[in-house]
Amino acid sequence: MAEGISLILLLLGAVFMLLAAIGMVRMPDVLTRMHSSTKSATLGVGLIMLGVALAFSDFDIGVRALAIVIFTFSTTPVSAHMIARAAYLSGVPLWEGTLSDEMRGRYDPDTHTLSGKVQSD
Amino acid sequence: MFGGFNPAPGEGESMILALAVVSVLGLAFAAPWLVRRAGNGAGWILAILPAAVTLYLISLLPLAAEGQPAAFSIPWSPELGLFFSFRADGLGLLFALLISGVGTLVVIYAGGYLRGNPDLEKFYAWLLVFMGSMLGLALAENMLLLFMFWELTSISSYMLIGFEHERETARAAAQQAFLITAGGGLVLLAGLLLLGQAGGTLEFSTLLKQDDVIRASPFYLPAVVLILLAAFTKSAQFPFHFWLPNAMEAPTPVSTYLHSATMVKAGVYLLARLGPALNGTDLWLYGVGGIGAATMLLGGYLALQQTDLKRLLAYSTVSALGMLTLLIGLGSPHALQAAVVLLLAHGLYKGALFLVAGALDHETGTRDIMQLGGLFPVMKLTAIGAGLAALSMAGLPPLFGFISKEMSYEVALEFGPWITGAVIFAGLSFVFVAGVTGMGPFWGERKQTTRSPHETPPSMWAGILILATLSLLFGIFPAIISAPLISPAASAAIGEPTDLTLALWHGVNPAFLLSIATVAVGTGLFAARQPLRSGLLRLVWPWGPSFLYDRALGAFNVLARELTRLFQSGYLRYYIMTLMVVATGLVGFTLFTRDGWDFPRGVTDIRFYEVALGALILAAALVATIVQSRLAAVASLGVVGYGVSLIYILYGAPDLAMTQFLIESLTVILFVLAFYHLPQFTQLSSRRSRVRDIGIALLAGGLMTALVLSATGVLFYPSISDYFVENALPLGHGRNIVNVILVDFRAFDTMGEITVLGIAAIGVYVLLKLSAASKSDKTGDAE
Amino acid sequence: MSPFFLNIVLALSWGALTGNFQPSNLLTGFVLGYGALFVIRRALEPSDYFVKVWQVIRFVLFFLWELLLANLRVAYDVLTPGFHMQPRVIGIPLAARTDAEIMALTYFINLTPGSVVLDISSDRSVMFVHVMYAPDADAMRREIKQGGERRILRLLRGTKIKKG
Amino acid sequence: MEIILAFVIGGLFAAGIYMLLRRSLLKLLIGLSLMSHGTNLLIFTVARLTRGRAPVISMNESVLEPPFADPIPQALILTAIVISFGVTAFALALAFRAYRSVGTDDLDQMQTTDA
Amino acid sequence: MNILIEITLGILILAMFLTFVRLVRGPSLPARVVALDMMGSLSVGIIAVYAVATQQPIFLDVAIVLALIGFLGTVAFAYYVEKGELPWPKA
Amino acid sequence: MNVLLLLPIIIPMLTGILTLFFRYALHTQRLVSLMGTVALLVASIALVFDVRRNGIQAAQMGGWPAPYGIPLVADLFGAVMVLLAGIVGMAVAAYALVSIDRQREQFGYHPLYHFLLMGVCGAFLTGDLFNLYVWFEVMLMASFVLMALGGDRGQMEGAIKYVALNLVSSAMFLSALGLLYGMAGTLNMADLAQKFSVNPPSQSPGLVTAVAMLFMVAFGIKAAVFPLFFWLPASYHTPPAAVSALFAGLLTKVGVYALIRVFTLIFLQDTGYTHSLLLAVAALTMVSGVVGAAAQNEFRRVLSFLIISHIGYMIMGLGLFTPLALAGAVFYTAHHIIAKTNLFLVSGVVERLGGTPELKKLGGLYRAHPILALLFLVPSMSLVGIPPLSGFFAKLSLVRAGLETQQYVLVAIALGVSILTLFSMLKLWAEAFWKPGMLSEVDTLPFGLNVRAWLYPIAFLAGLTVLIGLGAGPLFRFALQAGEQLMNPSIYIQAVMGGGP
Repeated sequence: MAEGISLILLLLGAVFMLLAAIGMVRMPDVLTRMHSSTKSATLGVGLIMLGVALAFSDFDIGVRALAIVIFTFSTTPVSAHMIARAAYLSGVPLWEGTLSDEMRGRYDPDTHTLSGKVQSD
Repeated sequence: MFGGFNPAPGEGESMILALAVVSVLGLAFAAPWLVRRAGNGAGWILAILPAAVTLYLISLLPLAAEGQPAAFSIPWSPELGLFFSFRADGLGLLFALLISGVGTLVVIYAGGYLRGNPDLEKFYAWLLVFMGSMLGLALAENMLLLFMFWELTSISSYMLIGFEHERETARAAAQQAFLITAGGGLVLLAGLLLLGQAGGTLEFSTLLKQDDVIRASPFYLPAVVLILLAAFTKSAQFPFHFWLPNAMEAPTPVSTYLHSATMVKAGVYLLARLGPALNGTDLWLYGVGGIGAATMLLGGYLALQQTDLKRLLAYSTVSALGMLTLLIGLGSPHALQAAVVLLLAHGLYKGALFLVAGALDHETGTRDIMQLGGLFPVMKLTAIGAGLAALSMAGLPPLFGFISKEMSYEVALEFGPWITGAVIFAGLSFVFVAGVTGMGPFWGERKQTTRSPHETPPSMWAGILILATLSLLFGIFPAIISAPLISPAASAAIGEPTDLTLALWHGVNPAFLLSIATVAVGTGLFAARQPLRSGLLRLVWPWGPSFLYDRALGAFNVLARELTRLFQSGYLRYYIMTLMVVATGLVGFTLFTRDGWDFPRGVTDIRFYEVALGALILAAALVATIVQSRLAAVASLGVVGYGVSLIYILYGAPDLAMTQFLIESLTVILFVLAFYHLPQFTQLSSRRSRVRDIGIALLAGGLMTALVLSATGVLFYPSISDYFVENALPLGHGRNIVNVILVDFRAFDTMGEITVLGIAAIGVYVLLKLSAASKSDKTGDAE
Repeated sequence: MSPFFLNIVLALSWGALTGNFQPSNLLTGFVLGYGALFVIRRALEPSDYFVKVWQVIRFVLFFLWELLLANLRVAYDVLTPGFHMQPRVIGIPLAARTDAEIMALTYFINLTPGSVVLDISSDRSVMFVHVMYAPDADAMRREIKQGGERRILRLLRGTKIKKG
Repeated sequence: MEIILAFVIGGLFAAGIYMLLRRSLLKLLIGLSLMSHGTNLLIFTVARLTRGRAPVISMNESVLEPPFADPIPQALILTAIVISFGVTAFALALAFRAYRSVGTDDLDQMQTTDA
Repeated sequence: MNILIEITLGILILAMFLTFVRLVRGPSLPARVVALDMMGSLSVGIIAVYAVATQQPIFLDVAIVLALIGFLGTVAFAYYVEKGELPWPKA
Repeated sequence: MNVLLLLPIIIPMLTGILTLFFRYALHTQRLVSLMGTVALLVASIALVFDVRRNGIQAAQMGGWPAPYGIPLVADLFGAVMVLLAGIVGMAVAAYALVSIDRQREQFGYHPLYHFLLMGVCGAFLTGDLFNLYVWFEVMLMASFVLMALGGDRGQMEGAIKYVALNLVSSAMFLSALGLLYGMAGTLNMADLAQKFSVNPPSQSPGLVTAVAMLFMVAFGIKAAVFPLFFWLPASYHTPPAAVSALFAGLLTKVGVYALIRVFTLIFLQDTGYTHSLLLAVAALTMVSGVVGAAAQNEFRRVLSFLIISHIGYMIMGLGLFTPLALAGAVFYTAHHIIAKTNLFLVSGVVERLGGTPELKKLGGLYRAHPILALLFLVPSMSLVGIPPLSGFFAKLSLVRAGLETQQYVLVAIALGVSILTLFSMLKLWAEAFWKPGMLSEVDTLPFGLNVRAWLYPIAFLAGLTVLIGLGAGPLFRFALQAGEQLMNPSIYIQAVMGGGP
């Protein structure tokens, strides 16, 4: 029984990763592409690791699978943030469909500071 | 395969013989120190040893006479057939005496001639090296030892010819002489070795006993040809004669000693030495005789038109050498006796004349015979010496020269009209040259010269007078030398013992009449030298071997430059291209023509996702080559790395995959780091070269694929990995076999690997720091 | 002696008692210890250790749910031909002050798909976030502040009485 | 599967050599890296591939039963990878310095040291 | 290696291809960087699935390492993409 | 476990590490460095005597039984090469003390120098092919850094060409290794020899020959044979004289050693094909080297090309493949290492005194420094083959071997190339020593030593050249033993596989 569930989980994880890849290809600009890929990939890995933990049903393996999940969950946001910030600041064009961009013009490249005066509430 | 060269005959007891040679060489090394001590008297002091050697050699004459020559032999490198063995038989002694005798006089003469010259110590060093090696050559019993001294004489002659090395012409002449003689030397080496293989031994004495075996062996022809070539280069025979006149750049003592009396005779000596074994075939007759005759005529003719004293003597020496070669070429016992006599006679009178030329040059500052005249009242002793030597050269009765000419004419008559005509012409030119050099400068009206001449110092005229009086002495009492010296030498040259009694007077016979006639015509020629020189003698053959030599040298340099520019183009990609083409061609050719190609067998089945992974790697590699942005190239390189790591995973190599992933990420980061500071990719090479490169790359890739396919197809032996698997846990106490192999079974590799990393770290540090430091250092702390 | 430390001690003692220090055994020891401490929580000096654990579990559940939901939305968007997203870059005034709080908030926003933190203003007053589905900027702002920030601050600030 | 990998190796070598023949110094480095990947894969493939079983004795068993991957080429490749990494790092530093002193990365400008 | 696992691996490799397409086409560098990062996590996925397929937990160690260091490359790229200009003027 | 086998590797490593610590204490660094080379020489002498007395010495690293561990093997040929490395190492170290500038010493010249020696000695002694690759890499890495140490433009360009081509050669070496392992399942040279010689592979024998060709190309690049030698003239004249002397003396010889080892021990299946190819390569190498030398007009570029030409002779010895020929090859290698290193040291002094490497601008050294002139004459004439120096015996043995195997064309080429070598040497002699020229005023050298301090290592090596010549008898007998040992691998196999702890 556990075997079946783990296989399904693996498949599910793989599907999510596929979605991430498709998102990667279809999305118009870097930032939107990043959303789909990093997030769902992380979820994909999470699911696969769950499947792995179930498949081996051994505590040590489980801990290792958990470790992988924790590492992925802790590193992906950082890299996502870094890439997003880098892409944005290096002037990557946003998708024309972006409704508003409140950060435009606030970044002062030579002093590397971002002015933060409060806008609305 | 070394049995063939059995060692020399045992009775090598007379150590002194070897000591004679070695001591002279030893003195050469001491010479600079001695010269600095002795100052002007150096010539006399240094002459003591050669004189002693001469006396010792004379003491060996009786031994050689009754066929028990002093011999000495110790093994130097028996496996190579080289023995430090000497044997003083008649011929060797005659030549050795000539070397040490004339050598002593030249050493003394040089003391005077080069007095005050700063390089005198170097001169003496090289002169004594030369004398030692010539003695070694004359007395050598082992053929390779002869070759060794042969090459040593070449290098010492290079040093001596280039004595005044500031002058470009002297350097060129020295180089020309050295290249030709050393080239001849190497040819000689090959010849001697072939002869050794034919005769079964490298020792002269034993070799000469197998003359019929040698003549029959297939090696005879190549051996003789090679040896002849070597002898002709050394003795300045026809095609290689041009280096001798150019060698007149050397100071006169060198010209006297090397380029008339001893070194140039080495080739003739070798022919005489090997004569008994090699002559008797028409190859020898026409080869040696023919070239000898040609050289004799050419030398004689060219001598007539020279105006410089030393070049005149040089060409007449070439002619004399030609005559000697001719006589040896004829090979009959009588001819060989004539050759031996001519050898001695020529050594005496030509040596004296050269010394005279040196004296004239030393006193008057010029060697041009047009400006020399009427010097008798001022240089009486030199004039007397010159006169005697000239008479001996011309072949007038009381002198020894007459006896040798007489014998040469007798031999020539035996061999028919052509030979006689040639010898007579040579005789004529001898007489002419004798007149011009011996008589010309001292009689007739006095001409103005740069330096006001006066008598040469004793050290110089002593040599001239001794040689001249010897010619006279041997002429009047030939018996002194005929028994002890000439007949053993002749018998050595002929091969079986002959006794030869020399006599001044052979009665009136055709030879005598001919010689008188030659003297008469010769003096006539001498008298008419002015119109002769301006008229008939103008025509000269411009495309001689000297011209060919220069052309060859020039062509070689041009060829070298062109080839190097072609190959060593400086473009790294051409280097890599040649490398790839050679590797692919060589390995491909071998693989396919020597049936190395084979279809793979026993391979694992194929899974679609693995194929996809392979395709991904290939695609990534392709992108890495095509993409323009360099960081994209790095990214695709990263993908290749990931793909390869995944393949390692799929085929059960976790450690490998982990290392590959780590290294891959690190490499990507490093590449980004480095590439960031380097310029963008630009399309540099032309389309054509890109297509060519693609071709080469595909060929090489295809070859690698073929190799892998055929290697997987064949399994010669089971791998030794089973041992590691069994013993990893019990002995290595580790479960991960790969790790155990790395840290235990093959830990030595890992040690090397870590050292490489350490050095790489130093390297990177040096490259980055030193550049920064060197910038600041230029201004920073000085050396 | 904070209750958490006590709980660890209990777990270890349980391990010692049962004689095997397998991680699984320690885990059961920890749960039992937690139960024991819960029963006698009044005896110990007051701390929200117990409330806290419950809060963490609820937050994790909320987070996973949020993650799944957002993923599904993105998946839906990716699979259907047209683009349904209304991406926007919005600035959110920050209530969080300390590094830990800002980091926690950033993690939360980054991990729930549909929103990525671009940058935080140098004076840490505003956080700029790129969001995928934000028809109305202010609504989105409120949602993030209420949903994510409130929970995280409550979680972090709640327990540290000392900190203001 | 060795057949497919043979072609992958051939492709890697071809790409590597093509990049080596280019005039840019950087492409040379990429070429070298590609070639070393090819070489490592070659050593791995030629020594027979076995799918899945890593040469590791797991905790519960004391001896490894047959169908396992051959550990020796893995050890060799590991050493080779690390060595080629060290050398690549040095080559990068060298390329950087060469660029600084020559001013361009075009290899054709760098022929002053030849005849 | 039952069929389900193979399909999963196939899907993951397909995802790899798609990411690779983005990496090739990606107009800007950050796009390529994201693709490379994606490749990293895809590899983790593949390794994990393969570990299950061959019942070899040893592969998980590789997955752990990869999960950790995969993002280092991305951060390096990010640092440089943002930096933009050269640290010191071109020689 | 014969410790003598391990010493030649351990000593340079320890010295390298020690000198690494005293980065700024230059005097200590120099002292330790010199002591290290002396120790290495002593150890190598002990090794040679040991091998000569009781046959091939073999020791398994880590005590693992024969084909499984990594063996260190010292046969006569290997021991002699280690001895030569020791000699050259000491001479160049002494020379470097006075000639290497302070800045390079602060940036790790001495440690790199000793690591290179370690790599070289390791390569000579190892009995495992992959271990040979690792030692090659150690040696190459050290040489890369030594080549680039100093960082001026010429060095950079030379280093790039040197690094690129050597890396390609290492990649080929590795692929060949992989293929060989794929076929024979082992990397231990003795085991390989045993497997290939006892029952040579039946099907597709051509594959083994193809792999042999790959080995030939890989080692050919390192040994700088024809058409793979382009990196040598482009890079050897760029680093300082001491460094290029060490390279000239040792690096290419390791390539030759590897070629000889591999083609006398393992690849004996198709000697008709492989060794006649070697002969052709030898002839082409000889000619192309000497032709290249004639076109140069810088002191060290001429010498670089001459290295290539003389490598041809060693390959000729291997190609002829008879005990006498191999003895000739061993003797020639020994002679060439000493003479060529010496010539590079002399070129360093000449460049220092003349102020420039260009021959056109050099001159007047014969009158100014007659001792230097004589010391130049000894190695240069020895390389030409003028007796009684060592070169003559080396050439004699090769010519004799050639004649015995009826390779007349090759012998003719060998002798002809000697003349062209003479032509180049005379060009050097006439231009640098005889031609009158201005002398750069620098007569005092760093640390206040005069030229004499430079001449001690040169005199030492020149003395050796003469001694080898005079002592040719026993030495050639020694080389003959080495040749015989190389000719029948069974002794080697028995020593490694059979015996060995």
